[in-house]
Amino acid sequence: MIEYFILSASSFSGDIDNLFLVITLIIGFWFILVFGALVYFTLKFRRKDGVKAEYITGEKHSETKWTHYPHYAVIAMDVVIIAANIIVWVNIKQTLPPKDNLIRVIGQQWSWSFVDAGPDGVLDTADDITTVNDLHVKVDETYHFELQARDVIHNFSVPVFRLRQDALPGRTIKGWFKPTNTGSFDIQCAEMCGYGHGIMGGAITVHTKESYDETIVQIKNGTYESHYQKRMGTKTPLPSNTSHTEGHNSFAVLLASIF
Amino acid sequence: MSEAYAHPNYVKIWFWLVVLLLISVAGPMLEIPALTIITAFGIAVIKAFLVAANFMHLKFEKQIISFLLILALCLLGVFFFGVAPDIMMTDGDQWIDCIADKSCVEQRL
Amino acid sequence: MSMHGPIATHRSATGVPTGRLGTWWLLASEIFIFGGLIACFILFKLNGTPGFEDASLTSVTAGAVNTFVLLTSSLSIVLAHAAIEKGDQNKSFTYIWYTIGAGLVFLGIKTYEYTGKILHGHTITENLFWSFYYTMTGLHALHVIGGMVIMALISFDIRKGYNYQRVELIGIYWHFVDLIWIFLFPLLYIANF
Amino acid sequence: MSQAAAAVETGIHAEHHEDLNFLHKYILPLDHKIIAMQYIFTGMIMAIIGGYFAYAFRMQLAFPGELVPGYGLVGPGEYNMLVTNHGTIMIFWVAMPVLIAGFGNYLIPLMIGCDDMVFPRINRLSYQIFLVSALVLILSFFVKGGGFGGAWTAYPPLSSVAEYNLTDWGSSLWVLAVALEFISFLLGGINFVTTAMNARAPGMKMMDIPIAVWFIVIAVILFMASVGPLIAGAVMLFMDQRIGTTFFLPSGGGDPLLWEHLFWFFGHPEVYVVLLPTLGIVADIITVFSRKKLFGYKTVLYTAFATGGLSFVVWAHHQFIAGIDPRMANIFVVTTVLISIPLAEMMFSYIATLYGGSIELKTPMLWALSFLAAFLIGGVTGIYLGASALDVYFHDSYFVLAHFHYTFFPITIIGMFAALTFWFPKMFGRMMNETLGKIHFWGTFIPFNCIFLPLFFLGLAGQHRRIYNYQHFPDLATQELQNIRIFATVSLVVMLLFQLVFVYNFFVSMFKGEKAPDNPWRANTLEWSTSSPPPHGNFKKLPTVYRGAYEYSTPGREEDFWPQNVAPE
Repeated sequence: MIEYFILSASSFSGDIDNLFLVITLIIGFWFILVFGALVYFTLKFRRKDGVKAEYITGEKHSETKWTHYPHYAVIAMDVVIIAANIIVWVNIKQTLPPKDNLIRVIGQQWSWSFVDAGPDGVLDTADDITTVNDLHVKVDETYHFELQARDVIHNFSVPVFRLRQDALPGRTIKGWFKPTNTGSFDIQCAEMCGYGHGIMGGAITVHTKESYDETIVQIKNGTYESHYQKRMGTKTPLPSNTSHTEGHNSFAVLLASIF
Repeated sequence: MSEAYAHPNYVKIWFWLVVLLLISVAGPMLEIPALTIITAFGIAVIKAFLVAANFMHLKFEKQIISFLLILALCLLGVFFFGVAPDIMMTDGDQWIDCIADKSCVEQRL
Repeated sequence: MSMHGPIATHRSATGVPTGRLGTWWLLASEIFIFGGLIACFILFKLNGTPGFEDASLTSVTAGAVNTFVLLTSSLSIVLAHAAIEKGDQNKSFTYIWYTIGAGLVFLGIKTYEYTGKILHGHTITENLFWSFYYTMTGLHALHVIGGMVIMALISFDIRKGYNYQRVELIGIYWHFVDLIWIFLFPLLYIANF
Repeated sequence: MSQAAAAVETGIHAEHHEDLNFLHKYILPLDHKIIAMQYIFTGMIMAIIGGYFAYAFRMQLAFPGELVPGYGLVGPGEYNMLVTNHGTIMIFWVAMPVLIAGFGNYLIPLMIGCDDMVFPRINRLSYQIFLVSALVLILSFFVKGGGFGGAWTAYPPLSSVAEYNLTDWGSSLWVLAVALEFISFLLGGINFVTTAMNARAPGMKMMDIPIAVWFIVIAVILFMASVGPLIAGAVMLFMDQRIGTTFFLPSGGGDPLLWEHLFWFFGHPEVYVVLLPTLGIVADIITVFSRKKLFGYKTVLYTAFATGGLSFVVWAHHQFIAGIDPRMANIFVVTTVLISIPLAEMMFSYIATLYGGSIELKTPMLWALSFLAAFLIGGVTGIYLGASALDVYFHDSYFVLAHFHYTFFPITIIGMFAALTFWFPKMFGRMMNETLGKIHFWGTFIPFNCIFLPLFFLGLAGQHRRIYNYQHFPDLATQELQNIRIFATVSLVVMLLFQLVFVYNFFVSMFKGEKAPDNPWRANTLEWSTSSPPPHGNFKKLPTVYRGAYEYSTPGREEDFWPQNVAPE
């Protein structure tokens, strides 16, 4: 169901969408059942003059079966949900498939830095490619990332990949993704990280092999134009009044200046 | 209070507490770490039990109070073991403590 | 038993007097506050966080003397309770003030320790061990001070002949403060490996 | 209780009937009913502040960068401050004081048939600390740098280092206010639990206690057992901020993840702390207005115990992708999904209570039924978020936001209105206007759904939380998504306007409403057996209890209710 709202562009995003569908079907069934019962009882058992309500304690077996049997069914369906979930979770977060490329993602207030290990697949060597707010990856290749944060907690989030992972200062967290669609998409920071949290974004561009090589050449020549800035520029320009005044003449700040 | 129960001999309990204290201080002098743990924390537990049972009259109190306290300690245990895998180890599944292996961004960037 | 306050206070459906039940609930929630701190301390210690070897710098003698002082004060407050049960106001009053005196000795030794440590440069911000050391002992010392103030108030009440049951309540609280110290002592002073 | 004990009670009772002056009656009261009013009114004032904050930041989301009428410009820092304090206020200064402290104070002594709380002075002290905490929080909005803006979860290092959060004193005062509030409710909680355990009316057995009292007490126990580590954590955080320790700073050997654990070990039981009182209140209301015995009293009670117990072992589902060990996540998935089992059973029991009833849709009943309906949505969407693999996508998205507003809004706002409209005659001795009550109900419930249902779809589209302006995210800056945001904002404004109906109805009815009889709803519980409003000391003669709280439509009786204190013939 999620894919109707947003593109599904990584190898595991389909699994997550399917898990969502499975859970939706199960809880949709329960929701309709319970909600239906609630509405039906409310409408059916309205007060009528001279009709007394029934006296049901709900402690005899003949009565409790009406809540207990659905209850057993809930347990059964819980097991299905847990099983389905753990399969997907183990696949996404607990296992690292063999890597084709390695990148390091560093979050800081309020931008993302990306270090691509380059052809040799080792970080901190001469062929590293460093970009800011702009990540370039090749389609259909498995990427491992090492996630770090320089100051506060950030969250590396790529909605089209269905990928989110917190970056904790003091730790290196490993993860992976494998893009399946080309295009240019949003990177978000999905954990409150301070004043500029609302502008902490980036662009991830999934390339075919040819356009990737072309972009790398551009980066090395210095003739490169950031995809992030291009996206920000072509879509909607930043509203000038927010970016300049930053709320200095507002009510609360005014009051604060009195104190 | 008006309820009557036999008082334990408070001075005797105090005497045993002081003896236990001396043992726990003497324990580390043997310089055997395993023994130190036993003398330090094992004796702390015994002392705590003695104080709670006799001085705090837990021996004579309704059982619900003891139940309450044990439940509190169990919940603390849940907290400890829920947190332990993340905080107590320098590397876990899919993450490493980069302070420990000096690979942190602070050091390099 | 004094007869003021609402009727509710004098009911006892559980069989435990209301004041005592309330005190036990207070202690149960205190267990979580100190327990949370101690749990965090142990987690960092077992993690091998740098700085925890400084436990060897704390003075075992001072800690042991303080433990002894607190254990003795526990004895005197429980004797105060035993005295007031027999209706002996003056004896109980004296024992309560012995307890307060022991609390003062405890705080005095604590101050001496703090001064020595700070003069040697072991301030609260030096490393995590000292942060925990000052936080835990400081919070404990606050409990000691609070207990002493309440004890002093109660001691004058019982001389005027009311609120006898409160001697037992402050006693239970004081033993709890003692219990916390019984665990802080090995954690901060003895276990230095 | 024996005859002798009862005689002793009459002896004590004579003591506190003196007339009190205004100061001692309303400003420094010992009477649990007045303290309850203080909590409820303080909570409602804080709700107005929280609602105003919501209005300001929703307007910014719908019309980014434009002046918000009645507020001004909402910049990024202010937006953070508004969302942070909206969350903090609504949970700690609205839900907790109104539902637990307010109605707990009002209902526990009345429902168990005693004259006051067992520790009236501690009760007053806990309100005073609470008031101070509210004032400290409000003060934090006005200090240099503005209010704290690091989300209500206050994850360090953002919350602990002034260079990162840019609100040096704002964040310290925030932590201080929250810690004071916890202390206040700890003291209050001790009082509630002890009262309910010890001060029950003669004859009231464990299984005769109304569900509302049971649930408030369970909630308080959950609170007391979960908040301790966070109080320790708050002390550590405050020292990080002000003294410069490094408990949560990795550069000094600390660990930010520790705070997350401390916070959520409290934070998840906290959800049930506010949920249970409302569930209890709703149980009392639906039985009264359907004239039915509660279906499976014991089952409902045991499910509440199970929920409370389970709530302690699920906290890490807030941290699935926060860098915790992924293997631990599997354990927490199991416990989280398991919590649906007792809550589903409870829901079934409530709905089974309606079966065969004689339902009268008075305003409180409308609120109670709408609570069940809305909470059902909140509950089932929780299953998605309990599944760790879906959390990989939904973490910190609007799906989470919509989910917890579908739980917290019914709990806090709908539950509060249900309780207020139901006990209003008892509190003030006058009836509320039914027509205005129903207008207010529909004017709140329909816009509520219009606000939060669309947000689920924004979440599915990948919109993340706490962003003041989505124009910085091209995938989210489309016109379709913006239209949804505008729709939600307009619904919010409509809902806020309808609250004026309630305010009018509340205050006019308080002074000019029709005089209420002692038992206007023909209910069983003890508070309806005394006069409206109850005098200081609650009962002229303290009641004795003969039966459970839910004997409605008992066969063989002419009346369809059978109050707990009426002696059998």
